Amino acid sequence: MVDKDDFQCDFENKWCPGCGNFGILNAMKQALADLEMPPEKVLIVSGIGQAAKTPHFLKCNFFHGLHGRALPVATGAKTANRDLNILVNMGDGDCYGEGGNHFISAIRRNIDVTLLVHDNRIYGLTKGQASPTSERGFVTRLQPHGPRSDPMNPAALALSQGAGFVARGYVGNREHLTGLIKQGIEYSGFALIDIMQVCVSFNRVNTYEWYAERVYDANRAGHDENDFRAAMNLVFEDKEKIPTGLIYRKQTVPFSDRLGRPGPDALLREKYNPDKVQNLIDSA
Amino acid sequence: MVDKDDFQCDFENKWCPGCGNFGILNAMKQALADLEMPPEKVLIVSGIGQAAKTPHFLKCNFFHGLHGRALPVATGAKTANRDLNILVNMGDGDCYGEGGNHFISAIRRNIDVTLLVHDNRIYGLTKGQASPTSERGFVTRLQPHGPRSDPMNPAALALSQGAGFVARGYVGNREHLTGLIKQGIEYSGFALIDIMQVCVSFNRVNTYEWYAERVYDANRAGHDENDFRAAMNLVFEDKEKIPTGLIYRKQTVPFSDRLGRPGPDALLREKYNPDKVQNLIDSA
Amino acid sequence: MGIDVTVKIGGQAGQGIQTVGELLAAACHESGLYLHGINDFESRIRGGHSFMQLRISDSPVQAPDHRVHLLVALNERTLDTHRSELAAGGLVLLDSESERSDTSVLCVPVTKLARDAGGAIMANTVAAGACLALLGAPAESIKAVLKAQFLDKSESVLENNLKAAKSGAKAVEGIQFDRAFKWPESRPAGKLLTGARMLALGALAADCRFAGFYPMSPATGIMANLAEFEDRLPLVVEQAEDEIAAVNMAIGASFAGVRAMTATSGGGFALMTEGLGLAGITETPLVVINSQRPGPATGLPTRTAQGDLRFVLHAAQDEFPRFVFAPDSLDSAFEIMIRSFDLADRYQVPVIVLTDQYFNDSIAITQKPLEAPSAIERFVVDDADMDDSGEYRRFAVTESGVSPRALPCEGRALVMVSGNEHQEDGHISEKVSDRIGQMNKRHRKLSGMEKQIRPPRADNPDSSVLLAGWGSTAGAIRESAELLRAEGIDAGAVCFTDIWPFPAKETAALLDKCSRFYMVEQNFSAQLGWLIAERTGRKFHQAIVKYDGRPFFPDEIARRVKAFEEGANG
Amino acid sequence: MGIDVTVKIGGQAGQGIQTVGELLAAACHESGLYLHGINDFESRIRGGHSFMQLRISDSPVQAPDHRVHLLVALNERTLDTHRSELAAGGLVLLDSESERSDTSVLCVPVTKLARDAGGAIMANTVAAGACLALLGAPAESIKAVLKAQFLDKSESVLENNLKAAKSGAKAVEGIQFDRAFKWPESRPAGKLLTGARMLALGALAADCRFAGFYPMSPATGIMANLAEFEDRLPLVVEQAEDEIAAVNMAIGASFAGVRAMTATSGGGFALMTEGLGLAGITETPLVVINSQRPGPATGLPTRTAQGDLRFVLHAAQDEFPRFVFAPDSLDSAFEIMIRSFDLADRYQVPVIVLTDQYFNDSIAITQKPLEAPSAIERFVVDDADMDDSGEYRRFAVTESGVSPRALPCEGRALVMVSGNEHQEDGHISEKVSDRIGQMNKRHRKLSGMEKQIRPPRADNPDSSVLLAGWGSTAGAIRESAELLRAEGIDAGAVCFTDIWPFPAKETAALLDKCSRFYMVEQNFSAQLGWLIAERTGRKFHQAIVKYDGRPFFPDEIARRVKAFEEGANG
Ligand SMILES: Cc1ncc(C[n+]2csc(CCOP(=O)(O)OP(=O)(O)O)c2C)c(N)n1
Ligand SMILES: Cc1ncc(C[n+]2csc(CCOP(=O)(O)OP(=O)(O)O)c2C)c(N)n1
Ligand code: SF4
Ligand code: SF4
Ligand SMILES: [Mg+2]
Ligand SMILES: [Mg+2]
Repeated sequence: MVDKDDFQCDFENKWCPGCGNFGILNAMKQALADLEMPPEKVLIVSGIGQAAKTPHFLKCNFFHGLHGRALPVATGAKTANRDLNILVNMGDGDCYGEGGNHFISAIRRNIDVTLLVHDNRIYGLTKGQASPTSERGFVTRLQPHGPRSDPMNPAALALSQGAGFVARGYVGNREHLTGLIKQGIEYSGFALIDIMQVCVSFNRVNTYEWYAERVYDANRAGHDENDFRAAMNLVFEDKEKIPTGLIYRKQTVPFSDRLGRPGPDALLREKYNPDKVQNLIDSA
Repeated sequence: MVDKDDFQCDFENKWCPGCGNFGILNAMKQALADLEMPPEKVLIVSGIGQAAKTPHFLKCNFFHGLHGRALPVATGAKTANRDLNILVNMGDGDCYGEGGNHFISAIRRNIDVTLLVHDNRIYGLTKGQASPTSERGFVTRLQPHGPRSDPMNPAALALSQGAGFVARGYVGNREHLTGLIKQGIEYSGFALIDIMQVCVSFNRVNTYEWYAERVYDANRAGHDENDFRAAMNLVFEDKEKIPTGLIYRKQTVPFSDRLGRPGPDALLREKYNPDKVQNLIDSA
Repeated sequence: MGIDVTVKIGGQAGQGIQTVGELLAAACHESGLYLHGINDFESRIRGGHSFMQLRISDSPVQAPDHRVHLLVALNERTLDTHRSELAAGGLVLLDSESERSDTSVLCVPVTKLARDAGGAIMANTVAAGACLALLGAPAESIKAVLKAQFLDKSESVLENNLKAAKSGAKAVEGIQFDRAFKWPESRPAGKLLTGARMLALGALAADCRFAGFYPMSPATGIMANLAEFEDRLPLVVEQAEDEIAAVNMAIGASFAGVRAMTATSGGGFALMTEGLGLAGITETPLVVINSQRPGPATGLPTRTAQGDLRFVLHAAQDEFPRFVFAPDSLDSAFEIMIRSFDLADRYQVPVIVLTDQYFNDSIAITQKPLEAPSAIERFVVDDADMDDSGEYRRFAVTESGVSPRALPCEGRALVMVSGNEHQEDGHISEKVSDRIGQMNKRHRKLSGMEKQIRPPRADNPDSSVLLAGWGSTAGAIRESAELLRAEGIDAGAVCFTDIWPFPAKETAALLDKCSRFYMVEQNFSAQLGWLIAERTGRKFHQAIVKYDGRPFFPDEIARRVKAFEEGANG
Repeated sequence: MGIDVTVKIGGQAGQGIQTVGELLAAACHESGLYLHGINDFESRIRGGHSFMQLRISDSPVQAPDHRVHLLVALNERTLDTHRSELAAGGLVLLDSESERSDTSVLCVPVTKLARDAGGAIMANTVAAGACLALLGAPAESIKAVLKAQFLDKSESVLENNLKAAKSGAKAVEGIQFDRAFKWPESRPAGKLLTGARMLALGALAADCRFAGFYPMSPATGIMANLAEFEDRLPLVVEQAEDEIAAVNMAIGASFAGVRAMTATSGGGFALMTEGLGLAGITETPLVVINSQRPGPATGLPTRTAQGDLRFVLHAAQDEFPRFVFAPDSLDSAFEIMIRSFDLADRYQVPVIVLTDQYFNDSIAITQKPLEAPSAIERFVVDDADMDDSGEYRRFAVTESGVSPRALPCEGRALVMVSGNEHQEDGHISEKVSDRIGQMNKRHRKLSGMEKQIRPPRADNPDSSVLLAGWGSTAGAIRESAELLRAEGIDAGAVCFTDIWPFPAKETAALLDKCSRFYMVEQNFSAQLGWLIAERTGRKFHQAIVKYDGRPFFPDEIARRVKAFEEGANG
């Protein structure tokens, strides 16, 4: 039996008190414990930012790489070893800004990882610039009149490119979020969980109160996650109401099954065969 | 009066005989002539690839930059001088592959340029690898079993991120294409024209014949370009029928009007004011 | 010796350490004192440990001192961590409600006093008031500073803060502090600025009109300072989706005709290298600031380094002319920014300005007036300058290597530009003659560019031992040479701001006069030292390198040089 | 002197010039001859002008010859462009239905003959047949080659082609060609391969299992060759969305435990530099091939250059150990690929292999057998190797600088890796002690790495004049030294394959024996020359550089050296 506390780690947490990231961290631990995945069977790949520090704060294997580049690293790792259980933690700037191109490609590859985007609508670690999900008019020191770009719609983008698992969570609803993470991990293929995370230090607009007034559970409100059109409508809903939950799910062929490998063995596990290689070279 | 032939240029065309790019080139010339835009008032920004060579083959000002990076260059140029009429020519690999992140951002900025994507579903200049729009199963030397990624849906992506002008053209319908390009240029904001272009040298699947059997004029078939839901449905239509035409159009605020400049003057045209600068420095 | 006092304020991130430092700095500045302050913080927003270290003097100072005379400890950890740095006669001011037996630790209930004055948030003001009183500052000095600080806040905020400052001062009344001094009553010696702000002001003075950027420490501050002026000048600062976009936007803006820049740090610069080459082959003027921090990769995001010199010299495939500058002081940063935009335009080349976290985040006082140029020369042509605009060739082969630059759609002349190798009119060409013609043309600019290069500044160049370095560490290096001289070692300093094209002749001539020279650099391998070896054949005697992310102290350099010298002579 | 004949086949892109060349090459190869062939083409798919130039010899050849003995002109333009290259007694075979008075131009209606044989598409076969006949090849030689070529095509295709070849041979019957020679009847001397294919085979032999890439000339060929083997080996070749993804995927795959690589050219390498640094600080084994082409930016996409040496040496912010190798022949490419993967694993560092368009696209014949290693050592540990897997520290400080590397999720030991500076267990750290500890640890690897470096190969090292170069140009340099010797100049060659860590001592020792040395490089500034100056203090006498995108000819080097030598002595 795996317990949430098995993920307890001594390394000092460096987030601000009250940061929404704690909620995600806890939900992750709970989800992993519920799924009976012990720390040594979990690999977390992350980018750079406050969100991307997540793996330092729970016991697991991790690769904390470059800003924006977690998804290609995860893709390479999963390709090398399909037995890996990979979670990816990224910030909104990390994933949708610097990493935007990889985000599209991860969807199209249907790489079988669970992507948790800590979407606080701000660049936290670099002290408060607008992020791709910041609304117009969101004033920062660097955007004195707010960003000039319309905000990105990550769920709509994912749906538009054929993603098979699209969910939206909120750090204020821990249990609900835990459930989404579990479903994401269990999903075979690319699972996006865009998580509304609250940055108490730099985002004075999208606060816990702000979300509390807007967030609702779409599935409970009758949304059918199997209905693509309904999902599309949902992600374009009036901004005054923010649907959370499982927006869309369909069966897909994960990247690991697209590799054209002869058997179920991970690439990593195959034996080097000098005779075969020599033969191939000789006849090349 | 501007004539199509005013764009005639002596520089040797380097495309293959029969290449679909000629159709785009001609449509562009016609559109510019129809709009009374002389060569010296046209700036073409392009990436790298066969498509991106376009500006070399008609008379105009041009900046033929890096693979994937035409949109940021165009954004900088337009910001510096809002009086510029900018067309952007890119390949599908160029725009949706290497340049994917800039594509998303150009939509979100609503940068007022007309983007022509020569979408031949292949990397032409590099001799035939799968592109982001190649279908699964599209075999190349580098993709012996076809690409492992699902094809990108550019029009759906543009719609999902709030693009105000989304069109699809086909090189086989020159006049129709010319019309779309004209509307794109006249549109105030970011205009995407995804153009089905035929690569006769490397793409043996998506040929003129192949398209001829599938392409139809959606607007003529009753599609209302003002209807967002209808547009969304259209871009997910069964792949055996390919709708062309103006998929979606709505009024938007172009990037040039988001700069917060005090007057209509281009940044470029303002005079340097040493006293004002000195004052600002002194009081800084 | 005049006034030379170092105050260090330490605590958790989020405790407002910087505010204390800034209040002190402003007070010193107002009184006509000089100062130099460094900022040390972790890559986190709250908690951890950070400090600001302020060196106050009555003559210009350009480096931090390793000895602390007054340690303001906003928590116990600060005391533990920095107590050993205390100079003889030094004092600790600890935020504590209980007393200590240790006489060097002065316990002041800073937070409590703040609460009494109206709110714990004013702990900074209490601490600043106490510090200033200890340093012997006249009571009014803090008033002016607080007034300026709370100009646009309500009356009551100011009043509470004045009260807080006073209570801080009161709490230390009667304490004799060895390092208290008589405060001058002169006017500010110069402007009090961070390096980042100075770089922004330099860009303004150079008529920079477009900045594309992607946030990255320690460069973000430059852009934040620039963005402040967007409404008042023809200037657009645009946050890009990534660094690749940032540099390509700047190139696009420059191509279209406005002066344009970007600023980043090493990792972002890595992503910009392809764009740098594009500026090179398209001969588009471009200014890129690379504010260094320790790497590789994410490294130490909030620390300082000089590890990217060799990288920026050779960044991007193949070869093209570029300038590389590294300011060694606030004044030189202002000048270098103006020169950079000017030279970028004049030679149609990219210019890289190398700074670092230490430079960007430190505060100091300018020594020269900051003068905006009376006019900006743009080095562009239009139809009127041409015999036949139909024959205009953007990349005409010229003797100087510089071709007449017209702007797109600003006349009848067509401006055609390609990042492929091209013929003179800008169309792609694969011909041997065009390739050689254009490569030679581009590289011919180097002879003009070399003439723009200023030789390294040499202090006591006739010394038998020279300490050589570049950029931000110059202040520490020069002071360390002075320290060595004071100890009887015949030492001088040679500090570079203009690094490429490399001033080989002047450097060789300088170095030939000494018996041996040391490289002093904030990187692992002594990168400039090897560049000097490459370009002059002169090999450094020893490298004094530091790569832990913390700035050099003059004393530290002097000690290390001395150890080698004693070894050499003993 | 034995056989040394150069055949050049020129025409438009799309005319199948390469097919002619490949048929000839295969025929020569089958007869036990040696050869070296270069491919010259424009960045377009149809039209324009391109050629293949094949040098045939009975002893190993490693460079093209500047004299053409047989020019196969598939169009008039080829004749006009290359006629001047014809050696004395040389012949032109022109595809033409009309005759010429010029006796050196032999008009053969190649296309017409092909049409007669069954289709214009077989013009290549006709031309090949004619060439072989002119060269005196036995009639059967082409048969075997065609049979192999059309193995999986229908009988009739083969038959038609045999007919076409025969009609080509017939058309030149009776023509006396000065350079015809007696064909040996031995077996293939080695394998006939392009450089690109050899790099792929080297990767296979090294047990490379993952390749991430983004198409870019001239590197694409390496990946195309590798992808061919995907179904037969544990190997995945994945086309990425861009080069940044490509390198990060390779890093991810390597981290997870398989040998991984990427290949690109300069512009793509520029985009990979940040990833290179990530491999550096995370100590993830990584092999990156940078196949150079002229820049800056897009430059000349289908041409050759050696302009990226300095760039790859310093690419990425800050400093970390890396290997840089540059194969100088097919054999060395195979060996270097195996060594690269091995050394990347052994030292947990990135390895950069520098090739270029000339190397990748040329064909030649191997001289050594290509032997797959009997076993692959992976230098990884697992729980069984540890006293306590709970205490495993990925970045443990060791004397060699190499820490035990475990794989993620392959045991109880947690593998924690960060691109930030870190403590031994992999967690982020900003502590001075961790920073210095890890920087020193990483750099300590250099002493082990230096021992793996092979000194440059020296031919006639005791000569008074040495010609130095690196990588693909070695063949031309060595031959040029031979040419100089034949003309009475005491010349030798020093060619580097192992460039970093730089073999300074060996190089200095070698160079100290000569009176002067010349650098021979395909870049503007003689980059290796300056590196030698930096690292050894030895300065080259003159630089023989070529940067027009075309490969060096031995004669060209020899002539230029001779001119300097005559100047020096006259
Ligand atoms: C290439 C590169 N560019 C920029 C940075 C600086 N940087 C670090 S974190 C960050 C953004 C943080 O925002 P986000 O991704 O939303 O994460 P958060 O901190 O809000 O969780 C940036 C721009 C970097 N490390 N690398
Ligand atoms: C950074 C970089 N990567 C790769 C290339 C090589 N390259 C040139 S064109 C091209 C793709 C061409 O395909 P596409 O964009 O679809 O244009 P097309 O030729 O099909 O019109 C590539 C990969 C490059 N020039 N620069
Ligand atoms: S800055 Fe914001 S996102 Fe970062 S740790 Fe603090 S509260 Fe959380
Ligand atoms: S390769 Fe294809 S896209 Fe390129 S010019 Fe030829 S036909 Fe057109
Ligand atoms: Mg964020
Ligand atoms: Mg294409």
